[in-house]
Amino acid sequence: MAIDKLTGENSLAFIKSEQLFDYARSNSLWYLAFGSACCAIEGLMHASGPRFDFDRMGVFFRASPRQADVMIVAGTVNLKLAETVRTLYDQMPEPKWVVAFGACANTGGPFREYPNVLLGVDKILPVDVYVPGCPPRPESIHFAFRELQKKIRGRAEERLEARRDSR
Amino acid sequence: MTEPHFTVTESGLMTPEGMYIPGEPPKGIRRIPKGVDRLGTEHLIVNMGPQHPSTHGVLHLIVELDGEEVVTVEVSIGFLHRGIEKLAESRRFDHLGTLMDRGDYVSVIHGEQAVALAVEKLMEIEVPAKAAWIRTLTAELTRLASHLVWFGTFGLDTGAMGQFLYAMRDREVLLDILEEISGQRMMFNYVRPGGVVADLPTGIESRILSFCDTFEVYLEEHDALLGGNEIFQARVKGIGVVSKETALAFGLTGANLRASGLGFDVRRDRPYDAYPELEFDIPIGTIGDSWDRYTVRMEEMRQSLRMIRQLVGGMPGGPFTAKVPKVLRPPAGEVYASVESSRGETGIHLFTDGGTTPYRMHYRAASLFTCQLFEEILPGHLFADACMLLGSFDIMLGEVDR
Amino acid sequence: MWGKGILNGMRITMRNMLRGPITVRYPYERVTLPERARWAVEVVRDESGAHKCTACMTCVRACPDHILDLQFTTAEDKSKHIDYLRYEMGACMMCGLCVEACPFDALKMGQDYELAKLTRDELTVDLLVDVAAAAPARAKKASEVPAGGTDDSRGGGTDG
Amino acid sequence: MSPELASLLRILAAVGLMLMNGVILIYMLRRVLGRLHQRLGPVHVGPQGLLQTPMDVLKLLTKEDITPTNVDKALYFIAPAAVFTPSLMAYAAIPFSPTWMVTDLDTGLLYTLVVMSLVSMGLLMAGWASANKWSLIGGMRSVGQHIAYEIPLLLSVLPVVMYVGTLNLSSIVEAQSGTWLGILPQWFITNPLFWPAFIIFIVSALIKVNQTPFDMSEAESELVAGFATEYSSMKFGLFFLSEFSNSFIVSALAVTLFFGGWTLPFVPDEVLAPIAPVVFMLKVYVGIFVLMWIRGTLPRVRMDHLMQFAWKILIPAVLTWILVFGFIIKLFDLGRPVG
Repeated sequence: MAIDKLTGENSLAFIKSEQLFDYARSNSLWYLAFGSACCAIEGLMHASGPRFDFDRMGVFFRASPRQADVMIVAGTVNLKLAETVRTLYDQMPEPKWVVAFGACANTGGPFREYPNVLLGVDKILPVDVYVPGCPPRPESIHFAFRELQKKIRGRAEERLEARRDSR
Repeated sequence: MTEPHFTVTESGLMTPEGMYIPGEPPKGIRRIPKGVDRLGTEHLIVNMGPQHPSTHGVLHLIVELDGEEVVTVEVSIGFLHRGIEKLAESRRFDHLGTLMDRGDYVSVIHGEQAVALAVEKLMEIEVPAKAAWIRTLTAELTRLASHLVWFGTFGLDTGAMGQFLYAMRDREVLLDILEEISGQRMMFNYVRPGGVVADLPTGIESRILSFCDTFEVYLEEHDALLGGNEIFQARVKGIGVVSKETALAFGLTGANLRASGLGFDVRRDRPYDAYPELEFDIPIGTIGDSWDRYTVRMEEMRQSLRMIRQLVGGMPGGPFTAKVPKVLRPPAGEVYASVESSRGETGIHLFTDGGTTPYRMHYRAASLFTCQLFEEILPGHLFADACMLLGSFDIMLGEVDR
Repeated sequence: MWGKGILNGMRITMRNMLRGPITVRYPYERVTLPERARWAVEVVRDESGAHKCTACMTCVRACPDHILDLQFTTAEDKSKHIDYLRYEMGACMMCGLCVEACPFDALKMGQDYELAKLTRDELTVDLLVDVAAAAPARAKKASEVPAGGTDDSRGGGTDG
Repeated sequence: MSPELASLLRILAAVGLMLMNGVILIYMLRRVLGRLHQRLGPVHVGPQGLLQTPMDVLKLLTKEDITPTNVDKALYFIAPAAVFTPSLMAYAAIPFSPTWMVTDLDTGLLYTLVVMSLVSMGLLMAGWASANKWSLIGGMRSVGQHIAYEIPLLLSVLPVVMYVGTLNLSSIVEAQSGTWLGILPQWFITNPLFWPAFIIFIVSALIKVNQTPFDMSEAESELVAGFATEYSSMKFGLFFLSEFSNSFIVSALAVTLFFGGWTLPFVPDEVLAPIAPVVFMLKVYVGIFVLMWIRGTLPRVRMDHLMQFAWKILIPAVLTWILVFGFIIKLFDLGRPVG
């Protein structure tokens, strides 16, 4: 019992180490280089280009989903592609996050009246951050990643909060 | 592994298409039966894409490999089909540009220009000189931006990260200029039937000219960095030769056609907007290998720079748009208008019934024709070369699937 | 000679290195957007916070994606009362056609590109709700939640 | 201190050095590549982004470790260790200073080269066990290139061995102390007789470290991530670390064999003795910078070009050169055997 208090899931040591790991995770978000349409040029190519340099924030691309933490869904996802997108998401190791980049990934965008287009990628994946725009600026995806970092770091805060409340 | 689709009989291999004779392709099909070749090794079938770094989007290639050699290729498209042609039937004529922007999403102005030209032809609108010149200027700037994407990803395909990032650096300046002119970095929605949305902002001319001066230096650096590299030359020379006959048979246009030695360019042969008044050369390749496609595109960038200088220098005055009604209502009929986009001839075939929306719109996209070529060209090359070949043809999946 | 091009390439990369980085350190530095930049649609307001929308429906009809939704009720004295002007930011392609169409200049394209949202509901906004007026209420709500350690809006704890 | 304890401490120091090196080199690579491409590289995490790689390592450690369904479980598990261990073992014979080394092997040069060649076995294991076609092609390619370039790499160091008559790395370094006629440092690189050997050594060593232009085995644009495609979490991290450790070893070997190791010209021994490890590390890091510079510039070579270059040009060339070199030092009696 005593040891449980020190190392259990709600112990301070556990939450504090989780906090450290969350800090590490939020600062090393490797994204999966998978863009389907227009947004890939802005969100993946220009955002990692020299002007907006994603690498500054510790974000760089991996071609294999096994090594990625974040999936940026940049571009239209239609019914044929949806299966692939879902497979790629399933292949990523936990913990993983999804950023829906651009109008098409958010809601289907300009093409949502066409029956073949998926009405937002959140129909098949749990999306963490939505970035409106068609396509958004490279800064928009940087801003979205900062929001995502805040969200990741906030998890431990919430647990500390809950722990304080339970006393 | 799927079931082999052949049976072994005493006289050899029986395929559904007939007897397999070693050394010759089976009758009626090009595919060599799976699992059989002269070495007796099993063929490897790899699915390249839709998520693959060198397919530049969501192209899916089913590649059969014998060791590292490509035996057959099956191109599977449609992962980005989003119904641009169908949706166009419910869009007003001056709103068609927003759809065309997202068709070929790297050479954006050309799609808008094609739609505008088609509608103008139908309604017999006379475009003011200034509007035509502004359109041509933005079109050439876009061509540079698009070729830079090709250059960067081509570099990335060969494994050189530097070229890609340097190309992005130069593209940033271009996109800044285009953003200042039109309001967005990529989807400009700037060209409309009758002219353009807004006049050029003040002071943009000097920015364009200073960009031309710096980019001229950078372009030569790019050429020396990638084209001057012996490793790169060894990899592209003599690879992926597209003969004149093949190029014509598959309906190639643009730089891919010109690399094969056929000098067709919409800008010169069916001139539109301000092109008749400009001086420019059309580079032509010799044998149509990857190296020719590379040099032709690099030379096109230099010609674009030359044109941009002429366009900025000789910009006429006057209104930037013709007098057009608020809601366009072209007479019933059909019309075809084409422009030279960065990938070849981009054409718009409009059928109208007198309403405010098209009855049917057909979008002739150059990349779709290039895509068909892969099944013909890739077999016989090494897998590494196949990846580079995809890069050298410069396809854009938004245009292929629409 | 074989290898000359390679050495020349090395020279070029070194020259580029000496040119220095061109990076904009985004959260700390910003690119100034041109005047014509088009981001999310906003409603033009005068000093008192009043908007100019007359519910003429032109923008709703002009939008190629049908993302604007305007509902109004006509009172007995024929005056229009606008219920809402709903705008699906998440589907907007920011083409500016509604702003061009508006005969009363009641709409404009905003210049704020930091539009990332954490939930899908936030992607649909009512343009006519005055954000400035609603701000105090929101600030009050935020003050009830204790501030997080590394959680400040532009730049985390150890950014340098 | 008992000799066993001392050697244990040395081994621990080598392990620590290797891990530190990997972490520092990844950071350095990202900064150097960033600068080469007119970017910044990681700057926001910690002062000047120094905490970036520790964060990456922490993250990789806490990632989910996926074992795909169809993999050969034993091999899949061993492969990262089989890649990581040889590159760790290779640290054993590197002389950081006259006294700083794990062990002063008489066959140090041979040992280092042999141990480094074990890496390719691990890569093949990874490629085969992953049950992924990209991995398989990557593993095959890596074995092909490693076997082809083992031979010129071994042969290219022979002139040095013939000259000094020993395989002991610290003796090779000692043979390079002093100056030629009081002007040039007496490093082998300043002697034109060693230039052909040096060029061949550098080319084959570049191939050993799996870096652009010779990164066919993990060619990102062709094979997704090559042999490491199916690896996640710290298993992938081990591949990553060992790659950088290899580049350190290769650079250290080049410095030892051709750039005089920890020696400096015109510096008396008593001054040099305390700063020798620093001098050595500085030289090695300059070498690594050149590797990164090459990495940021060149496109990738094609596999068959590479193999033809090895078997048709490099091996005949190095054999011829050994013959010519042997005649020259015999005829003019140039050899300076030590010990």
